[in-house]
Amino acid sequence: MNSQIIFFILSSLSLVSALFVVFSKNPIYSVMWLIVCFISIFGHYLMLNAQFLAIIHLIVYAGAIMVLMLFTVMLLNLNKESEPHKSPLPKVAAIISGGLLLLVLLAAMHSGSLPGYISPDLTDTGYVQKVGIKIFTDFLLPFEMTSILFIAAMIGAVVLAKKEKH
Amino acid sequence: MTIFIFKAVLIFIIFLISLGIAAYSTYAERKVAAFLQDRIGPDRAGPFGLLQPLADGVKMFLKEEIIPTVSDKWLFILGPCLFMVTALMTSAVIPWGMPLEIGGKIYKLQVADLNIGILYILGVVSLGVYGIMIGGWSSNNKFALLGAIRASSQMISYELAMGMSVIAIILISNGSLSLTAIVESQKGLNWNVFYQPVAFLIFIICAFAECNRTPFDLPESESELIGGYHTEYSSMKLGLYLFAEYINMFISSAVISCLFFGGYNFPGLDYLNTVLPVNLVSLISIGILFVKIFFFIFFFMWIRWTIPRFRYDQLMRLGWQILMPLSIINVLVTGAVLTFFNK
Amino acid sequence: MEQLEQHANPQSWYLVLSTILFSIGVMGVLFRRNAIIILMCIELMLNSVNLLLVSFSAYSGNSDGQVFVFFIMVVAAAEVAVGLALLVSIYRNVASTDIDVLSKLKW
Amino acid sequence: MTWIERLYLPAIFQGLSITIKHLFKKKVSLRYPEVKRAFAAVYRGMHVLKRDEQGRENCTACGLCAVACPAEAITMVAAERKKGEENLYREEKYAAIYEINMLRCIFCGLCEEACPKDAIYLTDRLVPSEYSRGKFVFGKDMLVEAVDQRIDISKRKKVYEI
Amino acid sequence: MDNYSELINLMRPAMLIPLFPLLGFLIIAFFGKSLKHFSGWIACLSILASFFCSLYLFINLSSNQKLDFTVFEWIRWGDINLSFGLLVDPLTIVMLLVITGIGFLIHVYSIGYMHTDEGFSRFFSYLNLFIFFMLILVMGNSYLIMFIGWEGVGLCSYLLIGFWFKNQAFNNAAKKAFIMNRIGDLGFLIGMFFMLHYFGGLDYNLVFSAAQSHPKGSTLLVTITLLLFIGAMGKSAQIPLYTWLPDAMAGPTPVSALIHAATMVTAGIYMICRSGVLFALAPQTLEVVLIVGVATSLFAAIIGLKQNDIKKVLAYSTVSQLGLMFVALGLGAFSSGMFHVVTHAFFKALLFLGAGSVIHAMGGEQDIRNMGGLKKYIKITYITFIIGTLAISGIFPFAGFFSKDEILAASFAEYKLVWILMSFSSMLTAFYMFRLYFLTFSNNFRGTQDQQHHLHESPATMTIPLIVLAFLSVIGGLLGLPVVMSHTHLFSQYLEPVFEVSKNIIGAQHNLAHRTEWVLMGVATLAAIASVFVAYNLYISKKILPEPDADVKGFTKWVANKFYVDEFYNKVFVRPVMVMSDIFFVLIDKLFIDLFVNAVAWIVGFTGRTMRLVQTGNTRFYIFAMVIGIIILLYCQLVHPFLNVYFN
Repeated sequence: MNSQIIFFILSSLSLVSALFVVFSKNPIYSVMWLIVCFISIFGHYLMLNAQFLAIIHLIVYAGAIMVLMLFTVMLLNLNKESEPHKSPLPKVAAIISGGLLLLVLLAAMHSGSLPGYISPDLTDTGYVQKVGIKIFTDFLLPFEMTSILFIAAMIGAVVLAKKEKH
Repeated sequence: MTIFIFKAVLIFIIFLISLGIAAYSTYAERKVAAFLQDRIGPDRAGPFGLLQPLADGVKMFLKEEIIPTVSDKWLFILGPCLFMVTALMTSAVIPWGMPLEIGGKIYKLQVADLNIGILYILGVVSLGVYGIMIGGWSSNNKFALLGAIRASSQMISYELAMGMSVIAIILISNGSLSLTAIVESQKGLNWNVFYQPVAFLIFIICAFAECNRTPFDLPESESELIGGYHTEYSSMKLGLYLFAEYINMFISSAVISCLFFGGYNFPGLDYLNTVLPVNLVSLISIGILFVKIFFFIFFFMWIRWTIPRFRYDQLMRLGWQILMPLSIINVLVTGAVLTFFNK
Repeated sequence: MEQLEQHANPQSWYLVLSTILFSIGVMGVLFRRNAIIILMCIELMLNSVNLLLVSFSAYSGNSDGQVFVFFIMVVAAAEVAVGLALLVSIYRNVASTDIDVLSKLKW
Repeated sequence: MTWIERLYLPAIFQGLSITIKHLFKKKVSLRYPEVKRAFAAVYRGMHVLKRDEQGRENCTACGLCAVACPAEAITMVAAERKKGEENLYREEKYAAIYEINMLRCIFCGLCEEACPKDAIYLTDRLVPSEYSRGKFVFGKDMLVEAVDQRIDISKRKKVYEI
Repeated sequence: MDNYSELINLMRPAMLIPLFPLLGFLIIAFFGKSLKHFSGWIACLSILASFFCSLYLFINLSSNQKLDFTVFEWIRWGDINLSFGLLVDPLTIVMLLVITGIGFLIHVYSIGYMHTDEGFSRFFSYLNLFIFFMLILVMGNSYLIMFIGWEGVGLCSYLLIGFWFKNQAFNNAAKKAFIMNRIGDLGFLIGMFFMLHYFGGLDYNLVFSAAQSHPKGSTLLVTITLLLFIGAMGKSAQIPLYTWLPDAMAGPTPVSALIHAATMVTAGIYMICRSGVLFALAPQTLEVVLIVGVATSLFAAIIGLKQNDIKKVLAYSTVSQLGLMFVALGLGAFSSGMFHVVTHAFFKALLFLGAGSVIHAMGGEQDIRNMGGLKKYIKITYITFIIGTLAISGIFPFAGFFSKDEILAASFAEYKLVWILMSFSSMLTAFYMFRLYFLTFSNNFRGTQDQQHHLHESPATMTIPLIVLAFLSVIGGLLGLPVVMSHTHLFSQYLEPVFEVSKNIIGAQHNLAHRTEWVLMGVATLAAIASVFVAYNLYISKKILPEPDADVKGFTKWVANKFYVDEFYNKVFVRPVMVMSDIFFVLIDKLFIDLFVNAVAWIVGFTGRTMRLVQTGNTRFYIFAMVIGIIILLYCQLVHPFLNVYFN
């Protein structure tokens, strides 16, 4: 029962914070709520015994990506939505289509064979050794590719963000 | 259930010790500064001024609580809280000593023995940026924002080299990420610092930067930015910021002791283990760890009152162009040496 | 956290949770006009997928799913770095991150 | 710079050794209220307006001190001595109001030099601290020495006599 | 496979052989700009390393062993499995030694020759690439790998002929070589398809064992071998595909020496030797080879008589010698053919390099009418050149004598007529070579004052390879002393295991009596000396000079203009194709295809113009459309059971 309670607390936290990400007026608040959401997902990962991934998630998302987001929002000074009021039609359409997608996906799951009450196989799947061995044997090539992707992205970001000299 | 009670008590004690050490660090800082400058330092409140932290605390509490009207109130309050929380959270994975034996049961002196202990520390440290950024931004003050941005970019930059230097340590301590395992692998005088001096150097430099201590205290450099990110803060919220910095210093000293100086290990521990009762040995080991921690706290202060502050570009160059490559080379060399000589 | 107790949450809960998170992300992309928030909503969607993969990995006792998540994180980080750099340079030109303003895609 | 010097580490260790040496040096601090540092003979502190042996004020409001003052800190209003005030003022003219703005005063001692009547002296007393700026304009109540509490200025006089 | 582990140890050096030039190529290609003249030495070193590896293999691999292994799996579909594998046997080793050895010498020579050229490192990168492909060609263990090298050397040849790409004529020569080779390659390729289809693979082992199950002379085998021979004709410049080789002299002289004399053009010979089993099973094809070889040899020799460009003479002599080699192959004397390949590589490389040295001394002048009397000025070149000339003329005891004699003896044993024709061809060769030699080195200098002033001996990097090659040209024949002179024929004994199967298929060869052989040798030597004497009489005693191009008349004009073969090809092949393409352009392209294409374009344009209205430029609209699309798709695919049927 304990784990169910934790699950519901974490899930409601992540859902509520995700909603706040979308509906907060102030971008800074959106960023903060997204961080909360990520931390709740961190909790989910721990629940699923993926400790290594949980920490990596924390370091990468909360520690790096969101700092970058916050940084940009602060630098661009987007503290208030200074956009003029526009027609609410797109927003209504957004909500409707989001809801439709949810319905379709849930319906698809329902019609398909959902994994039922399988008890989780809480072995050492999430341990560093296991994941590391996977990465450096079966997934070595993708791993190297991602490193290339990464360096390309880094160079690209530097080039893009650098001020052009006139 | 007793394990939970024990853990709760342990957490509480660590909390108190952290606060206490942070409080006395402020006192020690002033004392050390004074001594290094041929002065005496605070000595009025209590014998040798030992009650000075208390007086400072009281003063902080009694100061007027100011929240700027143009600031974002919630974030303004959230900032110091976050900073304090992240500072305290790090202490969860540090092994404080040999296990205690109470009522025939063995209790580890560690809140949580995660098998990813070091990563946990890095992760929590990376969260520490938020406290500073939020506080600095929500103050709605140019100096505070500049301080916050400096702090965040500095912390992100140095975190990388820090992580890389830790990898070398993981390599030589049987590939375990758990702090207990790392400490256990340094029995006797088999300390990592002797095998990994370069990693130690990188780590300690990065620790200075992560704690925003001189010579890396650009985020709060009073001569340029008044107070940096906490320019607008006053009263106990300022107190929290200052306090949390000292807690950070304490924790990073503890981490350095555990990673590089054998934690609670000292030569002769095994011998004592055979002669003395378990709990006494445990207490001695705790004492040893704290001696090391105090040395590093002193070292932090010593450095602060010796070396002047970097310029911002120098800081970035040091982080990216020197420490980063150096730590990567260190990892490569360590790996190569391990591969060629251990097989 | 030393050893999590065996829990019996059905995996369908994770499926539903990540589906809802994904839908919220999609809705956010459509709802907001600020490009940074759109980026954030994309991150949200990626994370819902990550959660799903991790749950599959945990329930099937195979680490592959976690490796995928690892790669997704790399891609996400790269995406954010480039995306934000783009946004900053766009902001320099048009002083806005409103994607309705960015109609230069029109020929 | 050589390669070793470029590392900066030797320099850092050198700096650290210097500071650690100071840890063990004799401290120079004094515990102030209990232990005080002796003033120099020529220390120029708060002013005093002197009286003569019979308790009469020396000042005749000639205004030379105000003229000499580079910071223009001294203002005075002269008045004529009335009958029956001979025991108060030494000569026919005296300063009815004599004010020194202590925030402007630079304690240069020119007023002392300018005074022909040995009326004003700078002493080794410290200017007391106040809470408002207005209170730093010291009037005669603060400056003139009390009859029963003469302030010893012999050291300074001696200096001039040489 | 007697000593398995020992062979395993040889795999690594075998793999290293092609890798060194590749490495050299990559280094020079990427860092050539910064390496400057250092790149020449890198190129040399890489070839030298390959040479030593080849030597190592030569020493460690006895002649009845062979190394055949797969480096990596490459293509696999169905039952067909094409892997990248290497084969090292005596035949390969002979080629390897020739390629890397002579290649190294020519690399060294090039350092001196190309010293002032602005494309110095580009040149060496091409050379290294060429060596790499050539090594792949000879080391492959299947026709596919050979074809990779085959095409690769073709590419390098193209690049190097057009090395001075600012000159349009040179570019045209390069294109001509490339296209001519393509015609041959098409034959090769189709042959490969046949093999793939009927034998189920391209590995030599597989093909040869499969071919032996077919009857001797069956249509299939004849077809395949003819197609392969077309490929060989293209690469080895045989009639009718020979015209590219003289034009290929547009490239730098070391290229002519390496590619168009010593190595690449012998690829055709190598290929036929390698597929000896196939050819032996198709006697009809061997006859075709013989006829083509004889015709080419004679034809090119006749043209060579009247050429005045020093390199053109050598080029036609190369064609002629290649024809001689094909004659050997056509007679089924594979090892004799290979022997001539080796000796020819020595002396022809020497002659080309000597010609290069002459051109170098003359400051770029190539017309022998403007030379003369050079022996006073360039001693080393002169001496080495005369050695080369003697060798090619087949005068005892130089290298050419032995190899030529072997082929002549073989032809005498089989067809007397061929023997007569080939002897005549040899005489012609001796004649025009001495003509070249006399006109170039004897008498007085006929060039301008400037040129005379400029005359100088080449640097050591150029002369040392000349000396080494001259030495080889002298002693090269000792590799294959005929049986009449010594106990064993070293060369053919070494190669014997390779050609064992094909020998058995062809059947017993006619063996000549020793006396007959001595007589044949005597006749050949006398004939050669007679032609030398005629040449001496004409060009030294009578001091006849070739007349200027305008004064040439009659049959000589035909010869001087190479029998108008190029013009003939232009008229017969190129012109009709052009006319046809004009007709097709007007009739089919303009009327039919354009209409169709334009209609499609218009429809696309119309749709585009219409659809453009959807392109609002508003990012949010796009995202919205995308999401809606996804919803619909998911609905159809996953949820709606009725639509599900149709989508699946």
